[in-house]
Amino acid sequence: MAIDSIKDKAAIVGIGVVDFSTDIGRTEWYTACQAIKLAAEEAGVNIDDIDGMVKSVDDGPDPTYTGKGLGIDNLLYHSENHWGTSAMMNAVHAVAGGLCNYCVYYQTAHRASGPEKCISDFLVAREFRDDSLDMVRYDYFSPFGLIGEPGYVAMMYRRYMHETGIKPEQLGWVPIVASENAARNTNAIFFDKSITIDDYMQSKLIADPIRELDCAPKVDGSIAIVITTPERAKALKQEPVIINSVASGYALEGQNYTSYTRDVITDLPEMENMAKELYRVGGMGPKDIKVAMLDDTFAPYVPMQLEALGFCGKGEAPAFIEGGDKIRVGGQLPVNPDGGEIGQGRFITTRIVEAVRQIRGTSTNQVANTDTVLVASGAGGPADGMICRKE
Amino acid sequence: MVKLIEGIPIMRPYIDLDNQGYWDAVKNHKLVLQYCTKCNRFIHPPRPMCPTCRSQDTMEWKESSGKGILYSYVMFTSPKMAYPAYELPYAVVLVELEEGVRIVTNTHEIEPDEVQIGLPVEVMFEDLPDGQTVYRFKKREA
Amino acid sequence: MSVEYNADQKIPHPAMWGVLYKSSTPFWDGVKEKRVMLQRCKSCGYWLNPPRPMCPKCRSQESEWVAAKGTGKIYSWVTFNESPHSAFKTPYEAVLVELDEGPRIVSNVVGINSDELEIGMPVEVTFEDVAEDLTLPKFKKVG
Amino acid sequence: MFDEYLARRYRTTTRPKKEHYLVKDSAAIVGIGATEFSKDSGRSELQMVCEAVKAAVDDAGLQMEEIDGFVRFEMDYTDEMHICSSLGIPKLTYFAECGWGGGASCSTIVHAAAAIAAGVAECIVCYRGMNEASGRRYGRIPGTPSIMTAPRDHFGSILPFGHCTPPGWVAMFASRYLHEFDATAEDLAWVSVVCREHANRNPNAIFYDRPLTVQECVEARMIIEPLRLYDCCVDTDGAVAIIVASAEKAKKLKQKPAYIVGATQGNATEGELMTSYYRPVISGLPEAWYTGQELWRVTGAIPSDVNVAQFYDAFSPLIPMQLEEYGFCDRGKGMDFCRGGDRIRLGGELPCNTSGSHLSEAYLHGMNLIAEAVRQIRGTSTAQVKNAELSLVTGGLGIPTSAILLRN
Repeated sequence: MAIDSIKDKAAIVGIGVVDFSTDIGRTEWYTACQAIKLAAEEAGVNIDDIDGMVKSVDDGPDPTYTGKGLGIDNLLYHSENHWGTSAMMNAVHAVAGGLCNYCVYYQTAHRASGPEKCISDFLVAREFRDDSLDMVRYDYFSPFGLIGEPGYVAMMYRRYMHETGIKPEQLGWVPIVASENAARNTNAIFFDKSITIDDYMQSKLIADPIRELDCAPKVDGSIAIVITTPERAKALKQEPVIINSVASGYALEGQNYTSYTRDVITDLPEMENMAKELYRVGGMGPKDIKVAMLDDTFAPYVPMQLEALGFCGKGEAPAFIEGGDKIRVGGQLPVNPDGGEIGQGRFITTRIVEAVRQIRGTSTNQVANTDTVLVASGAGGPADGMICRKE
Repeated sequence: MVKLIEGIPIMRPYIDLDNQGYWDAVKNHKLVLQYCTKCNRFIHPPRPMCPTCRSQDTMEWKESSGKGILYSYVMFTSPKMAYPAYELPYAVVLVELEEGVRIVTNTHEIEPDEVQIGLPVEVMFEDLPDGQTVYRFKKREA
Repeated sequence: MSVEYNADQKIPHPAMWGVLYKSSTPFWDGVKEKRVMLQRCKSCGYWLNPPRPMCPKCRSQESEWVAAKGTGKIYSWVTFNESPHSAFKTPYEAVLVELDEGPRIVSNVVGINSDELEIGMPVEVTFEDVAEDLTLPKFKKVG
Repeated sequence: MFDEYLARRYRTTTRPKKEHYLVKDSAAIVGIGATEFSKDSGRSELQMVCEAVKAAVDDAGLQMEEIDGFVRFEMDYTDEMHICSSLGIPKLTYFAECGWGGGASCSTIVHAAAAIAAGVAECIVCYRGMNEASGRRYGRIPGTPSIMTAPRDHFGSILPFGHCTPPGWVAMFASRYLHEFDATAEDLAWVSVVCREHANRNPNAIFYDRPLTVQECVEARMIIEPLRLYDCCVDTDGAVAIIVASAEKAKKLKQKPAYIVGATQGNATEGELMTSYYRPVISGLPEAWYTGQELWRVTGAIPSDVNVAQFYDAFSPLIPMQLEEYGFCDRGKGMDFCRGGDRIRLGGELPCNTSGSHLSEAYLHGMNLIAEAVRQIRGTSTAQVKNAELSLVTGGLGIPTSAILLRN
């Protein structure tokens, strides 16, 4: 009875975006409810008909609490995934497999103003973790001051510079193009004009060789996405965005941002495995992709993803991004026309929202005739991605 | 009936923007409940959206009569499962207020064998030495 | 350069929650005795780095801890100009050292200027008592 | 208020069509593995999980390299990335995690079966490992080494009253249940006694060699009124791994497959972590009712078709409550169903918890119940139900829950 493939079995029918801010002045619970309401209204779905909810573990209140605000009874599917946007995959399985009708994927994170914005001095002990390697790893890093993601990524990027010869003058084009794109996007609050290569070179080396401009800034936001089957989508308000394929990938000896024990630490094998699966399921290849929404939480991952996802050959990425012409709107492969996370702040689901807008043709930085968009997340750890297309 | 053991702090409520009004009132010895003016309905615990009409701006804080009946209770008798700041035994009770919502609380001057489902109770407040205010429920005439 | 610490701040301790994790205890016990201990699969000799309860190659659960020679090469490094933790004075370097036995470990350098650092530079271990209850294996130039 | 509860909003008309439910029969449980169950394992949770996965892979007759997916408990401290690094699993195409403690037990199977039905993976491991007896009880309170990891809003509004542990949270609605249906401690004792009878046949059970009588139950130490010692599950160190594979693959493997007929989740409004006290009626488990309704709808089975059931029993009152919610008896009749034990013991109308379950075998957050349900299908249980065709397992209660129905 099983289906052979999840190809084209689900569609995105609504998006709800609460305006980004560096101090949103509300609780995450509040903005989670707000975003889901916006998404349901946009889609033309009655909130009572929502019967599935998925989210990332770290971002926002869980489905039960969110459902309590929304007054949603009888949720038939709920799931919390850890890595990137891999919750999307569960949403697709749930609607394609007949486990629920309308699944909402929501992400709520107030990273700029602080998610723990507790007014009282609530007494709470730190959670005790058992012997997982994850923690053992930090035991091995923290005493030496290797603390925080920019540092973890910098260790890998130093080696990447050494092995590929990529120069800061080349990598700088990732944040430059991000700033250009963000300047056109009103919800991208970090840039009102494009930066120059000089600005980039003068950006502070916070964890040398990682610069401040290589990192996505913290932001407060809340996004919800409604997913259902293409058949049900027909009766709804928006033009559906078909999910052609969705996949996740893992590779041996993986650790989040710190897979230092692999033979080679400067590629993204998780992303390569994910891409193989993504293209296989969807029956597409890198050449079919019109716009790429790549994980730019840290800039060095952009050239690495271009190679891992097959958009250029091994070792060609530094030249591919240099000057920015190939990755701009109008170029060979426009990357993150919304400004990405560098332009909008650290918020993974922005990529899905922009993918939807590009396909609907409603982006603030529209790429002409976009019919297929690839979304990738989880660079530097377990990866996931999807390809969506016009109906 | 709840007696505190000196030196062990009791846990404080987690207060955020969604429930601040509730706890601010407690500080002033008032029990307030979230109320949706559109649906004319009390809501508890406090939340950022009315689960019936789904508006986020129709809610206000309305003072409760503070009267209710004991709906269920838990008697803590074993140190293994109890919070160490309270002398054993202590009761945690679920009170159904006249407004139709229930709240979790402790009892005040009710003997353990008097703690029974259906007991009429009303709210009282106590300021603790550590500066926080808690609400508890005592017996009342039915 | 070497890492300098702010004296009034506590350096992150490997026993993050007050106890060491079972799998990394032999490593830190070894450090106290000024040795770099590595975990190796007893049946196939594969290095289990970071430590783990089973060999991913042959799936044996029998492992042994052996002392490394303590020499290796710089594999990569990071210079922190903005401190992620109050105990560390900036700038300082965290390095990834590839030991001659093969495994890579994160550490700091002692007496090597940041402009001298380069990938492939040979280094050897030295032990520094950074706090009353904490000794760290760090690396200096060979010779 | 009672009427509102009975008129719960479950509406079959707005659910996906039954024939769209692709999970049905497309996957099977092909391997089960566990460590020993003890009070002090002497090793890390990660190590125990690795042992359990290895045992399950061997049990199924698979190669480790064939594993391509993992589903974990959100509450589990070991993550799939590090298990793979230890086990040498080169590549995964699926990973997911399920929240809400024991409510996740059958959720893991829901996720695995859906992923397999969708064709993204072929062999998925679901696991749980915990040093619950010797290590970090998550039921402990702040100030002691560990805390309950609960969503903070709810946490903050009940803890100041000293209401801080799962037995207490459950006692609040359990005492309401016993009050509303006039049940006595003796009635409740039969649940624990029958589970113990089953454990006494199971050499892997922690209480294998310790018989229990009703008298001992009612005289046992009061933990939190109305829960006495034997009404609470047994704290355990251990790990369990379950392997779900596609039905096609299952045919080629070593064991008789336990086909997944249905796997569903349920979640009701006004829910909290075991403190859903604000609903009109709290003496029931609406999540379980929803889960059951959906399970019967998608599988086409009815309660009387079930030959053997493993009900999640962190506390004994949850069994009579579930008998009602899953439709094995009318509301308020769950206690009658259990009284005397004849209907729920081996040989009875619905043999329940045949391994001794959480109350007497081990408390592994429901995963040991799934293993037992599989053994019943294979015919290898120590309390084997003759010709068991349909085997039911349920997930943790008082929280969003889940259930699966397995068939021969």
